[in-house]
Amino acid sequence: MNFNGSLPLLVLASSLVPGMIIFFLPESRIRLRTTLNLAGAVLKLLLIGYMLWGVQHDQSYVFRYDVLPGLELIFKADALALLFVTLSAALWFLTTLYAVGYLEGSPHRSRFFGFFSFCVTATVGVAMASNLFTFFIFYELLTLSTYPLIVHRGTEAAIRAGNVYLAYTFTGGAVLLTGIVWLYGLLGQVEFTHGGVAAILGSEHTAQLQVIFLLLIAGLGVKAALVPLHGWLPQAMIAPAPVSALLHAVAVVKAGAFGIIRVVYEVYGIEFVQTLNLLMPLAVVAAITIIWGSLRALWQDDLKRCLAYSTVSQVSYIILGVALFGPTGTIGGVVHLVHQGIMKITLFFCAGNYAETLDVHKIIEMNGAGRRMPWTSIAFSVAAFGMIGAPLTAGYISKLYLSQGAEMVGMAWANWVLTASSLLNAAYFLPILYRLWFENQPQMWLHERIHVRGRWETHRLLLMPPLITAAATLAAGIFADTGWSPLFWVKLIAEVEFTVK
Amino acid sequence: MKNLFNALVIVLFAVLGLTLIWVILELQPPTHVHLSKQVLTQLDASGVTHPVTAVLLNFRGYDTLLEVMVLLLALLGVLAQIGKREQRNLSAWFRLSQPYLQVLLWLVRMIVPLMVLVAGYLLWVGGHQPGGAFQAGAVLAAAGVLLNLSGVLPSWAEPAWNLRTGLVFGLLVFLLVAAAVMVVASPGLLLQYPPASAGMLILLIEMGLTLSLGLILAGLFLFLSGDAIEDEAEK
Amino acid sequence: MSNLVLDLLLVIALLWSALRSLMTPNLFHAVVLFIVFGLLMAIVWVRLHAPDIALAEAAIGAGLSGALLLDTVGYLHKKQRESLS
Amino acid sequence: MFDPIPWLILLPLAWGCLAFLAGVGRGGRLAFAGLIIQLALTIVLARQIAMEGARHYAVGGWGAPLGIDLYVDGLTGVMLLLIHVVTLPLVVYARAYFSCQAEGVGYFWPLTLFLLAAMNALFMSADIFNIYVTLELLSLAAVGLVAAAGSAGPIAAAVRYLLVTLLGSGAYLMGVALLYGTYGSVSLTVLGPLLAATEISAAVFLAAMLMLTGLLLKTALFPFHFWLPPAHGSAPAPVSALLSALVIKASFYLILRLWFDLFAPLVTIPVAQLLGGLGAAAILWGSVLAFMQVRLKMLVAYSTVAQIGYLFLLFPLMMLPIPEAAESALQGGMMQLVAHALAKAAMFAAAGVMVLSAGKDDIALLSGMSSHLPLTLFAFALAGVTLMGLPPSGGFIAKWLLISSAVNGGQWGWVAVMILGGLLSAAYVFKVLCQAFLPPVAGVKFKPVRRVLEWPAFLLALISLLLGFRSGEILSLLGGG
Amino acid sequence: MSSALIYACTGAALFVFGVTGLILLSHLLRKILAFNIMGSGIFLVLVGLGQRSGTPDPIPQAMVLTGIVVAVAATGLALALVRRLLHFTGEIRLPEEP
Repeated sequence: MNFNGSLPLLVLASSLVPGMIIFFLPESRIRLRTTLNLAGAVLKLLLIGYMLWGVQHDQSYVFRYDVLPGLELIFKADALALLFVTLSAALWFLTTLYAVGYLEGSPHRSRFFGFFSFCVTATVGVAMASNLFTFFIFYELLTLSTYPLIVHRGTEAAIRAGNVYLAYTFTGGAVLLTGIVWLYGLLGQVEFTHGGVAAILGSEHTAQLQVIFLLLIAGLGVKAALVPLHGWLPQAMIAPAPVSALLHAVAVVKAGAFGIIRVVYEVYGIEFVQTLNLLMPLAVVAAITIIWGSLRALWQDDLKRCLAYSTVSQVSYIILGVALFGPTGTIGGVVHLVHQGIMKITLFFCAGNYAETLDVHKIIEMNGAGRRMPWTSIAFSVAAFGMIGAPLTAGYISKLYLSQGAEMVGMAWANWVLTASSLLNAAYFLPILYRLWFENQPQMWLHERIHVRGRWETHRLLLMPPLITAAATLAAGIFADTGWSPLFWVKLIAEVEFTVK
Repeated sequence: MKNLFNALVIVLFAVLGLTLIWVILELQPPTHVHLSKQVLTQLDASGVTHPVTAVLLNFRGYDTLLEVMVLLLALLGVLAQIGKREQRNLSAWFRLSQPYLQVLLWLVRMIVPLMVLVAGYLLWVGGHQPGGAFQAGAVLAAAGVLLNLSGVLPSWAEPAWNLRTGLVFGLLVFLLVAAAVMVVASPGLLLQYPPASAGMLILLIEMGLTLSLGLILAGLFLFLSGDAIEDEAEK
Repeated sequence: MSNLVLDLLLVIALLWSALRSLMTPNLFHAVVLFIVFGLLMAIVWVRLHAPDIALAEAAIGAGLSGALLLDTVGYLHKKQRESLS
Repeated sequence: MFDPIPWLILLPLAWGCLAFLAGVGRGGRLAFAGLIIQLALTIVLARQIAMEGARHYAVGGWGAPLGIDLYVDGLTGVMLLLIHVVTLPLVVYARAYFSCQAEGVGYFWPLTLFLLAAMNALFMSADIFNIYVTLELLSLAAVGLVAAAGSAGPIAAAVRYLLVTLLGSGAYLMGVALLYGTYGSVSLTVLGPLLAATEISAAVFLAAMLMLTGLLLKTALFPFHFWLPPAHGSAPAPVSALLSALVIKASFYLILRLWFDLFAPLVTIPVAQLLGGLGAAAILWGSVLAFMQVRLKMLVAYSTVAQIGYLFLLFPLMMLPIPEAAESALQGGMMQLVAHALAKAAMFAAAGVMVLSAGKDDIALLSGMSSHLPLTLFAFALAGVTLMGLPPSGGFIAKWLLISSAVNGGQWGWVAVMILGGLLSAAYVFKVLCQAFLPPVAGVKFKPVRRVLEWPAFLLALISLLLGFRSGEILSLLGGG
Repeated sequence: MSSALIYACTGAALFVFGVTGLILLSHLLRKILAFNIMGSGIFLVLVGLGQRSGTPDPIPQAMVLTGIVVAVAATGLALALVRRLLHFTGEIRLPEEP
């Protein structure tokens, strides 16, 4: 095995190994644990940086291992994988910092960080998986490693949320497995290939392929929280803030969306999906999810729950982009994978800050919090504007491409959906912003936890991550045209997907 | 419901029984393999002249090896049940309170030495006519049971090392012979006795087995019959 | 011919003792019948030219098993008397 | 060339006798040393099989049909490796377990060693009467182990188990008698070709029926499962682990052997479908009952009932006309067997530790276990992953192979059963995990346990989890013989 | 019809008696009796079928010897367990199935 081949494994190991060590560390070894975590995260980022450079210079990073004859484990760091890997590694680094601050002094931290690392490992595995078998392995590992994080607090409510989560994801996993096995039966072992491979099957398989597509999308749609399979997501917000942040921004929902991207582009091939008449239904489901999520978000009084419904809606932008049959729509969708990640993680970081510092959970309790915690609130506002799609933010870029894409393929109704969603986003975010900045703060914050506050408005480890991601939200919007932006990278990917024929 | 189930079972097994009988009556004798002839032709190489003993200790000696292990195993299961109890000769006191047993006692004193002789004889003739370790062991065991019933021999408690040694002695002899043959005479071949010494080896094994089988079979009774006394002692 | 009659008589005795030992209400009788069954089996083995088995059956099947069963019946009766008193 | 076959038979018997000679409660160290030697022998044998293929071994040098033949092939190799790999950690576990709780240690070691001897002999035997003897050896050892715990519950369970298993052996032996009457031989090597070459008489049908029914009874396939949960649930934890992981597999192995080697000419699709249907019923019924249990070890025992069901799905799938589907069904079934053995041993071992620590076998008392015994709970969870068939465990590979076989053959019913079974097993595994994640009930004190008790379960669970990555080797050994 | 065949048929009948008794009787001691009768039945079939032609066949005879020993071993173990159960519960029947 050459060095390039082992790189994907190293990327996996950089979080798996610290996770395993941490799991067995005694609770009191805080410093060692943090060092291990951060070292792993930095190492991962460095490795990914190297691979990003390499992929641009036509290097390939593939690892293969025969589990059984005809059943291969393949990791491949292609452009699309690296997009997701970079996102998750970067956000993992920040979330780890955040979690260290957030969980200071709480019990079972070794367990928490152990599973936290496993979770990222699984996400990276999902990203780099280069066939459905490998993908499925890590997809299920993701479920397993996130469950202990969701029930981490060990309360009745947390356990109940965990059960709901499991019921949804295991069922989804089973459906997905059926689809994958069926597809293997028809196609044999298939690597993800630009432009898809399913088209080689003759027309006598059309009906089967349609059913399989349905199974795959349904299985993936559970994690991607497509309506009506989204029920677990609002429940899961019971988890500690760093977990919610990771779940919503990178790990679980993104794994689902990413899987859909892989299936549509690299298993079936976008054109073949179109000929199977499956693209339109997918677009419709995505549109319904977008609207439904936003509508539900409007009625929530709990901040994290509101954000959760917002996630339901936003993730389907990605699906909608995929379902728009054309490169521009693709760019809009795939880039939103990144953009939504950084924006949503900012929002959850901030929500965690409010909860942890001021014990504010409900939206009506947020009156005047902007004055008390200006930096957090600035970050929150930036991300909220991004969600609405205001210019200069990352969200604007996504929506721009999406609506252009919709227009180019003559799906004008998609534009209406996007507009409506933007309006709805504004309708639930702007009141919050208004409360933050313009309402008077209460005489005193009843449950303020003084001890977490240092020189800053809150613990510095809690403050830094949202500021960084908020800055990234702006940067991704303002410098969208430069060579280092997510958009640039996504354009490369889209080019490959659409010009391969 | 219960009755219905019972009736169903009875009908089912009646049908099974009739089918079995029909099948047995219909069956043609085997035409391809004639094992009993093979036994007779190979008898010379087996070291004994009695066909059943030849099968039991040479041709299918492996079965016998496992079978004596089954016996020991059953005894282990029994021992695991009796728990710890003190060895006390309560038996005689307990049983001799019944006067008619006095007669039995007298009878037993006469008969037991005879039985040991019979066991020895059975063991010896096993090589060339009916008899052998199992029958001899069974007779020994019967002697033990009689002794116990007549109150001469107490029921056994947790076996000490000497009794344990006696119980596994024959089995260990069997294993040792097997291992020795495999190392010395025919390397890597299990239970393949050299024809010249087969008779001697089989007799050796049978002697060991007679002792241990006798003890084990007697033990099944002697260990078990003790728990009546145990209850007595509890009171 | 006399052999056939003997065989049939044996079979009938065998089946009868087996059935009775399973069905008879008195447990002690059942065990005694079982011992009888064992002895009959020993005779059957002789009839089948299997003296080895006949010896073993008489000593082990009827003798030892019988003794074990009888002893257990005694134990059972003792237990039952205890629980009654 | 050194031949490990006879030593694999003699040594465990010798260990058993010596352990008995050593006295009450003794023999743990002997068992450990003996097992290491035997594991080495097994590895040598497996390598020989992999390189030279299957072979016969004539005990006593007579050869079938006069003497007894042994037969080793890939399947034998896999089974032998499996029992030694599973038992070795359990020996360490049992030593620690009985040092905490002396109840049931009495003759545990000789009984266990004889149990191993019986399995070694059984897996290698190619003689249906010899197999009967090994079956009895196995059953009596297992019953003795169950009863060793020595209170009314385990003893009633042991009596039931004993009677059922004797009935099973009886039916089996009747089949042997009929086969001997028909063909004049009890050797599989002789009988197999004879059955294939001659016209099948009614006696052979009846023999097959009796033998299979007897073995099904011992394997505890639904609806013959009634004896299993009390027996496995009330025995001491190391015993439960051995029985659930290995002993029932022995009779399943025999079914497999007889089905393919002996009765191949007379198996029909409806019979296979019937076995599969019973397997499916076992999966669903066992899982549901497992979920409803209030005692942890009973839950694990019912899970065994369910998991056995998967093994029987391979019979209808093997009858598929598509060769690849049939092959992957067999492979999947064997993977399931191996993975379940490892996982179930781990699960019972972990459950035993938790029960020991909680002082009572009750799921409701597990609250707070996640902080008290995280490693044990982790082991339980990992074993659960295998049972659920989630990646990357051996159970996943098994399920993948079985499902792909069923999908390729268009057998959607079996697919649905397997999927549903996986979800149901998730339900009962997570029932335990959820309880353990709850905060401890005030006033409940957990007893501390020795660390050495925690590791064997974890090791076994880890092996079952990582098995998925090495399944290629197992299946190539399986196919090599 | 040779006498061996008669005994083989008797064996079949005894086997059925035994199995039925083992399943239906609830008294444990009777179950043990039934098991022994079942065993004897099987042994008769084994030897009887093997010696249909009238010549003694040592192979099944040796097997039956083995079988008798195994049966007595099982009987001993079963009785030990039954006595223990009796000691604990005072019952000689199994509790109803759970």
